[in-house]
Amino acid sequence: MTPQTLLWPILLPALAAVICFLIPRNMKLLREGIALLASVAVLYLGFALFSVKNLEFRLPWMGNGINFELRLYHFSSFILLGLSGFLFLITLYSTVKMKNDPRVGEYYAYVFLSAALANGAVLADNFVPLVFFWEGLLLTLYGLITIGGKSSNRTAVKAFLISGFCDFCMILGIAILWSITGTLTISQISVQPEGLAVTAFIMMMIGAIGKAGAMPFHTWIPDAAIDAPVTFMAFLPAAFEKLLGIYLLARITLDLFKLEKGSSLSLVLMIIGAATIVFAVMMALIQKDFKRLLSYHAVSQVGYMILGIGTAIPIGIAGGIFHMINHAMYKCGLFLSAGSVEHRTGTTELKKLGGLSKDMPLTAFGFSVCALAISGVWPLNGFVSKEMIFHGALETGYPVFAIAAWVGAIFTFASFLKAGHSVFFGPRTKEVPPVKESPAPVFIPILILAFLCITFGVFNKLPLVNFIQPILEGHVEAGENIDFTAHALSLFNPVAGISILCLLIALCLHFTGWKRGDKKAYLASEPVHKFPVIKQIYDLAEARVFDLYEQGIVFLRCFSLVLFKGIDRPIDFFFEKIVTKTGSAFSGVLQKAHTGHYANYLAWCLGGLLAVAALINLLIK
Amino acid sequence: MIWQILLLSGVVLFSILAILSKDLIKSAISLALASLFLGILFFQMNAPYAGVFEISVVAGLITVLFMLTIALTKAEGDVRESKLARLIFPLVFVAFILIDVLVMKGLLQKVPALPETSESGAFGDVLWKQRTFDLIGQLAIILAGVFSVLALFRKRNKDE
Amino acid sequence: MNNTWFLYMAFAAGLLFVGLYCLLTMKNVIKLFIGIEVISKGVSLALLATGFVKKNTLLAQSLVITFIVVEVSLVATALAIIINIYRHTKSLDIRKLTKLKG
Amino acid sequence: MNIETITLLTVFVPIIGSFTIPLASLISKPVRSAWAVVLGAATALLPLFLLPTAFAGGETILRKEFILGLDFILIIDPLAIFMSIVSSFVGFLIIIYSLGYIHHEENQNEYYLLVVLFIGSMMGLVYSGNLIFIYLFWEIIAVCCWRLIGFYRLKDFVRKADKAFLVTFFGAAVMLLGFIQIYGSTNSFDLTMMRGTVIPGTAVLLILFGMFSKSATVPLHTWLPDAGVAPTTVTALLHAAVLVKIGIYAYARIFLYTFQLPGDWPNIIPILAVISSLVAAAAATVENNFKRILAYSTVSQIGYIFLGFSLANEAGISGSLLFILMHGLAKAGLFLCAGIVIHATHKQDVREMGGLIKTMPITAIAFLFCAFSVIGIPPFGGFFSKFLVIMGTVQAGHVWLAAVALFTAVLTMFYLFKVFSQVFLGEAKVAAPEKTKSMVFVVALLAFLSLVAGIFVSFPAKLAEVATAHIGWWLK
Amino acid sequence: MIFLFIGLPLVVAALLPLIGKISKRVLPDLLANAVFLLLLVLAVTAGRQVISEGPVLKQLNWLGEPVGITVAVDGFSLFMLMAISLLTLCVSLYSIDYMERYGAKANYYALLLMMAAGMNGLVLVTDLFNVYLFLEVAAIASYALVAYGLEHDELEASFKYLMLSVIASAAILISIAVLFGMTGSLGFTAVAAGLRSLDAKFVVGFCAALFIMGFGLKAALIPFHAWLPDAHPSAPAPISAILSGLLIKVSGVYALTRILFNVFGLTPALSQVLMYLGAVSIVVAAFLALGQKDMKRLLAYSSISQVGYVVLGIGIGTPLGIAGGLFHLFNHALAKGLLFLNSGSVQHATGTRNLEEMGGLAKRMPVTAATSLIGSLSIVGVPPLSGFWSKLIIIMALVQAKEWPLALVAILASVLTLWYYLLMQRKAFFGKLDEKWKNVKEAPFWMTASTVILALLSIGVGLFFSAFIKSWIQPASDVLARGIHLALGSWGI
Repeated sequence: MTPQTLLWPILLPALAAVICFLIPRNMKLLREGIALLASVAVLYLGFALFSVKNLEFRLPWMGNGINFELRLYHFSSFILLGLSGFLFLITLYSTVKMKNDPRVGEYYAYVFLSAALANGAVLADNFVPLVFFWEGLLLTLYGLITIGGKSSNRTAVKAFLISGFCDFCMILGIAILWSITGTLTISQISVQPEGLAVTAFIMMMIGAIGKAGAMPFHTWIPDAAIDAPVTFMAFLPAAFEKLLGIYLLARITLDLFKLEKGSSLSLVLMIIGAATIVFAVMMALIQKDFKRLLSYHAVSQVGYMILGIGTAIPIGIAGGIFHMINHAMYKCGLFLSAGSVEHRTGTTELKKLGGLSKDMPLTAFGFSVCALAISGVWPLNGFVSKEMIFHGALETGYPVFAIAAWVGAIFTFASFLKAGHSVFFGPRTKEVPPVKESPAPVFIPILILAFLCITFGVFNKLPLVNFIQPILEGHVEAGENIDFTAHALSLFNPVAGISILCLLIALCLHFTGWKRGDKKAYLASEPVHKFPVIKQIYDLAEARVFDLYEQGIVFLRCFSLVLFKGIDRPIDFFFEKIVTKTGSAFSGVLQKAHTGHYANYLAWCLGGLLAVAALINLLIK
Repeated sequence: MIWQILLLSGVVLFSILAILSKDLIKSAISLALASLFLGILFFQMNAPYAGVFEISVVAGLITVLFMLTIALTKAEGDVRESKLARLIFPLVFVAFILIDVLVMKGLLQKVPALPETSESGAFGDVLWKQRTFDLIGQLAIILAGVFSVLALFRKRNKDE
Repeated sequence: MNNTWFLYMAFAAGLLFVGLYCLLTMKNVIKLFIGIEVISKGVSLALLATGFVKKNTLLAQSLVITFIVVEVSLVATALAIIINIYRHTKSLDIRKLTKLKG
Repeated sequence: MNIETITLLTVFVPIIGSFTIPLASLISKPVRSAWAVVLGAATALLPLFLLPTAFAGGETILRKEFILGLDFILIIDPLAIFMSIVSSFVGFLIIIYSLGYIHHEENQNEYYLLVVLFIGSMMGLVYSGNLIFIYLFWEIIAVCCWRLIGFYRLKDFVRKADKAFLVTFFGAAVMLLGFIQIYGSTNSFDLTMMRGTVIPGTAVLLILFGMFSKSATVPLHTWLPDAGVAPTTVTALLHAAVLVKIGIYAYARIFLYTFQLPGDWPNIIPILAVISSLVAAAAATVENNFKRILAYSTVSQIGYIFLGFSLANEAGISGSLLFILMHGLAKAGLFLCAGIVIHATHKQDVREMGGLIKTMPITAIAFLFCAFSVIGIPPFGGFFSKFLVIMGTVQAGHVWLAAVALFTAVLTMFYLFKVFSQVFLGEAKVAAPEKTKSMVFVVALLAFLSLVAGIFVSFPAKLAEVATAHIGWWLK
Repeated sequence: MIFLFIGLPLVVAALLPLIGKISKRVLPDLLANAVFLLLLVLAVTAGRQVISEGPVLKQLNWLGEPVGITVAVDGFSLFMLMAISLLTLCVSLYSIDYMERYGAKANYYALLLMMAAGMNGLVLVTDLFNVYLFLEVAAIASYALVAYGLEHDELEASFKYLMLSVIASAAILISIAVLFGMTGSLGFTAVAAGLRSLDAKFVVGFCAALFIMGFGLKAALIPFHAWLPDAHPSAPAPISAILSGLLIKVSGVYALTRILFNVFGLTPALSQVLMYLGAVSIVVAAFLALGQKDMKRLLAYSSISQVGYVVLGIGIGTPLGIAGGLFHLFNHALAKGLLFLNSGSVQHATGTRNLEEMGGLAKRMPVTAATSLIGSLSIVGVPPLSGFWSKLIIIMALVQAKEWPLALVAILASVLTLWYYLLMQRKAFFGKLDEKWKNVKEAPFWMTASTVILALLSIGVGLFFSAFIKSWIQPASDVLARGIHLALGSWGI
């Protein structure tokens, strides 16, 4: 394969995007055909490149060490494969789900553009192309959310602003890194996180976790769950952005900076991870909307990955990365099944749904598998990756993080019990008429994902050995164990025990809540919700008090107002008023002196004569 | 010397009279008398032509012009002068004379001068050979004056 | 010699002073012009006296004559203006001539 | 044609040609407009012939000697060529746009005359190699601006035009004093002769004053938002493409290409630039008048360009050069979009607009594209320039300034989206279709070019690199 | 031939009242303009040849014998002659149409010619007393011309002008008397030689103070300026143009410079005083102009301010400064002449000089508006108009002389200048057309033509400043530079 092949994963989807955009509105079939074809082609490319593994492409671009450099190696090829797989599934799904959207042409264009940009970002081996592709995703993010309809613009702007902020932070980090190392080629950089480099690390980290949607940069995701099309949720926040964000985070901690175990930076990452897990899952628990509930989980699960990577321990990192791919699969599957429900019933409110497992068995099956996987039920993939993260967290010597992760696990399961119970099981509701199973393009992706969840769980050696271990090779000290498959599915160790205990607690919680709430599943989380103190916090959270974006906007407005009133207007006042008034004051005084009296004028002349004479006398030496 | 001082005092006195007297006619006449004294002084100073000019033109012609003007503006042309100015004049004048006498000598002593070259020849020669340009200038001045007066007394015909 | 010059110059200065005093304090325009005439006398005295003292009388004399001609012209113009002013304002008060100011 | 001839033609075709426009109007109005377009096109085309020279990186100097060192000197180097291509091209587009925009106004002769003269003077300024001639063209431009700002002749408008003229003239006069101080110490106004000279701090202060006033940098910026009373074409010309770039260009020409800054100045100027950028962005956030927002946005972006140049490193300089191009395209696009909207709705306050994306989709998309470019979102051109400037800032050791600059970028994002939402989205309050084709075409072209300039950034970047190497000859 | 500059206007002026009896309008117009045109051509062509080999001293012969009429032409005088002829020509062209409504054209032209003769004479004479004499010729003619309208304002202005001018003349004469007493002669060279052989610093200082007061009053330097804002606006527009454009410069600046430089030799003390006076005039008058509502009064104050620049430039005493000052003198003559003529056109068309009442006249009087714009910008010092180069040279000279504060004043005052000119432009021309003036028409042909000529000259001199300075300013400033013992031509590169 020639190095130019590396351009294909970028150019091909981009081309497809343009074509999809240009196809006239009424030629739906053609567009869908092309979209599917393109996604298949990309998927093929993904496989092909995955088999190649090592390829580099370099092209001078803008001078100053800014070159267009792409590099394929095991990690990026793995992510690339994941991305193209999701692209294919989403495209397939969209052929049904987005069929009747008036802006479907745009939609496909954005999807393929996102794919192109994401591929580019993954392959980039120079910071400038990386940022170019990375930040370019903002465009498609904005575009895809606005497709959701009228009220979506606010959310779109919110998403844009938050992500933009994170990206700008990353630019700053890159700039600092550049000034430290003098190069922009990623594969050449490896620095100790000291001094200024710490700032660079934190800035780049913000970029990465912001993309992945960790706290506190997550708040647009639940909003988007309401406003944006569900395919978008499955596509960007659930799959693509997680893959990219965690990929970059892993690159940062593994390659660019040597993150030491137990260092303060590692601690920072773990704190962010733990906080994200707990707070997001708490929010997820009380949601009454299916998509919104899922979206909070999308945030919460990022916490696990960050926690895992933040441990800076091989098993933790491996767990984090593994969790990333697992999460992408089951969260994508979950969103797709939510979409499937929405497709048929027209709503995603838990209150209105119920007992759909009979009408939509395949969807229900897919959902169940994914939900169990996300909850970490043995032997699904979630269990494996979470176990690895728990082990890692415990090994750091800070058990508090492991506890936080377990707390997260409890509520994750509880909330999914609630969601599954109220949507697919339990009694039928009146609001929703009887429905049919969704068409094949809808449930096939869900089933594929469910299948993958099972596969990656049961045969966890496959991904762990093939995908994860190569990533860590060369990054751990020699002799350290990087075989993580040993206790992957083992149930008989204390960690696994605690995990299972957590699941049981969750089950208890759910049933208590279900009983308390008149056997209405959607009220199962109410006991937690109504718990004293916690209730107040929830109320505040619902009022978006903890939403940094809202606070940030208020801050921006106030800050602007202060600068405007404090600097800009006074300057203008100076020019408009003070200068003119001073001028006319001077002028007025002088004019007053010109009274028109001859004697007055004559006196000036004589006075002037005396003054001039005196001055000359004074100046003559 | 005494004569000269007397004449000079006369000039100054009549000048003071000219500016202080309430009646414009008297002022004009005082001015003419001052000119007369000055003319005589010019005679004293070996400048007969200047003396003649001073007496005939300034004391004569200009006084006539003043009289004419006063006559033409007589009707209600009385302007109340400030009394204060008149009252404090002697005071100020004396003060000035004192300063004048004290300062002027010092000033003039500072003025160095080239040695005098005694001049010879008639006045006409001087005027003709050296100051011919002044004659042209005088001509121009008179022309200018005539045109000015013509312009100022022309009939203003707005329709023109 | 210097004493003579001093004498004439002192009196010329006196005349100038009287004229200026008139210009500064008097109100009647004709009176003002008389003040100017007084100043002119001072100037012509100074001119001639200088020439006289410096033994240059002939030259000084011609200057004084020219000066007198200028004076006449000036007086004629000025008085013409004064008469015109009187026609317009029916007054000879210089204080009324303050329309132009500022 | 050799290089010298082309350059002379570039400068003098529009300057002399502008005075023939009123003559052309004696034939007929369409002929006059066509003639103006021809002049604009000629000015835009001519510097393109200089591109090979620019890429070669050499410089040619043209000199006509006058007394007192007031020689007429033209420096033809990559920097000048880059700048002249950018300005004349945007100027040309604006002339085309004007065909529709001022079609019904009075005083069109004067308008076209001034616009073409403006562009010509810009060409003159760009190639000038003598401080006094820089000042000369600088002031001709100021006069053109003054007339153009007061184009509608309303009382308040003319007052604001006067304000703009006074403030810029004040700055320029102070700058002239700085030039003369340099003359006092070197006995020369000739930039080519003085390269590498260290100039006194007071001269730097004085000259900076002029640049800041012309480039509308805080604290001499308030005339620019006020100048928004001009026809939109003019504000586009003023704000985006040409006028405010003059100060920056002069900075590059004087402080980078020619002189060395003494003492602490290299550290102070970036701070001033960043403060300017921040304050203006804040003001843009608060404002509600469409054109004033864009004007403040211009001030803010100008801060970036100053920042880039003031860093005196390769990334900063080439970033700023690219910024000139990208901002020229995008901000002109934004203003012209605003022009279409205002022309159609007769409103200026963004709160009174809404939902226009339905009736004017091309304008809306173009606006969005240009906004992306201004914010600095890839693949639009603005990304690269902003990125390079930030890189340069950090490289120069000003991490905090870079952070503030990025914060400004966030603000930019915020207010531009605010405007976009208020004007084009939401409830339609006024229905106003896109009418004139020439206007929409120009706007779409500018938006498209913003995108193309980003995707094929390597071409302008190469030119910027050559120019950077040329003006930054002191960078090893 | 040089005598023609004095003789021709004098003779024609003397004849004009007679001719006026024959033809009221056409002949006076024709004759006066022909005279000025001839003088201009003479000054530009023949005059250059006359002085091609250095300054020329000419004595007139009468019947084969030399008489006491001596004129001298050097670069400085020739430059002034050219300026005088140029502006008087434009003004008299303008008068063809403008003076129709005042009547008595023959008389008017006679006075105008007298004034020109006076100014030409003043420029050519070689003798202190003759300076005074021709000063008075021009002055008396100007008194009458200021009062030419015979309305209250005109008379009041003229009277004050006269009364103050007389004081100036007295001061000048007393100074002449003292110098005469010291050296026993009146000729420039003789007095200069005499002074050089005497140690008379203080007396020269005293005389200089008197001269500065006397000529400064003529030049309307602050604080001797009070008559100017009354007299110049009151005169008919063409006369205002001459007064502001020429008279204050010839009888004020030229005479003062000639005497201070070529008779006294500029000492540092005098130089300082001149610079201070110039700077004070610039600033104070600029502020005064700012508050004016009357268009011509604004222009008059602006004249004071600009003469301040001229004096400031010349006062620096370096060759460059002198050149700048003289160049500014010329540029200001062109531009201020132009502006006063414009104001006349506006008054002719609308009947008012009040800026508040005007508005948007550019719409109806495009040529007047355009030319006035050029004039204003030239005075302000906006390149490439001529005023810019002169101000630039003045400021360059100030900086070279290390006079930093004054350089700053000069620069900032030009901002003030711009300010009030913008006010004038805004209120008069630039803006919405006032309903009142819907039917206003552009000025008649000759008025427009002469303003266009002046505007083109302002632009032309600005564009070809280099050639102009080399051929006109440099010879003139060399003459003055000699007065400060500096080598010829040392000021240029």
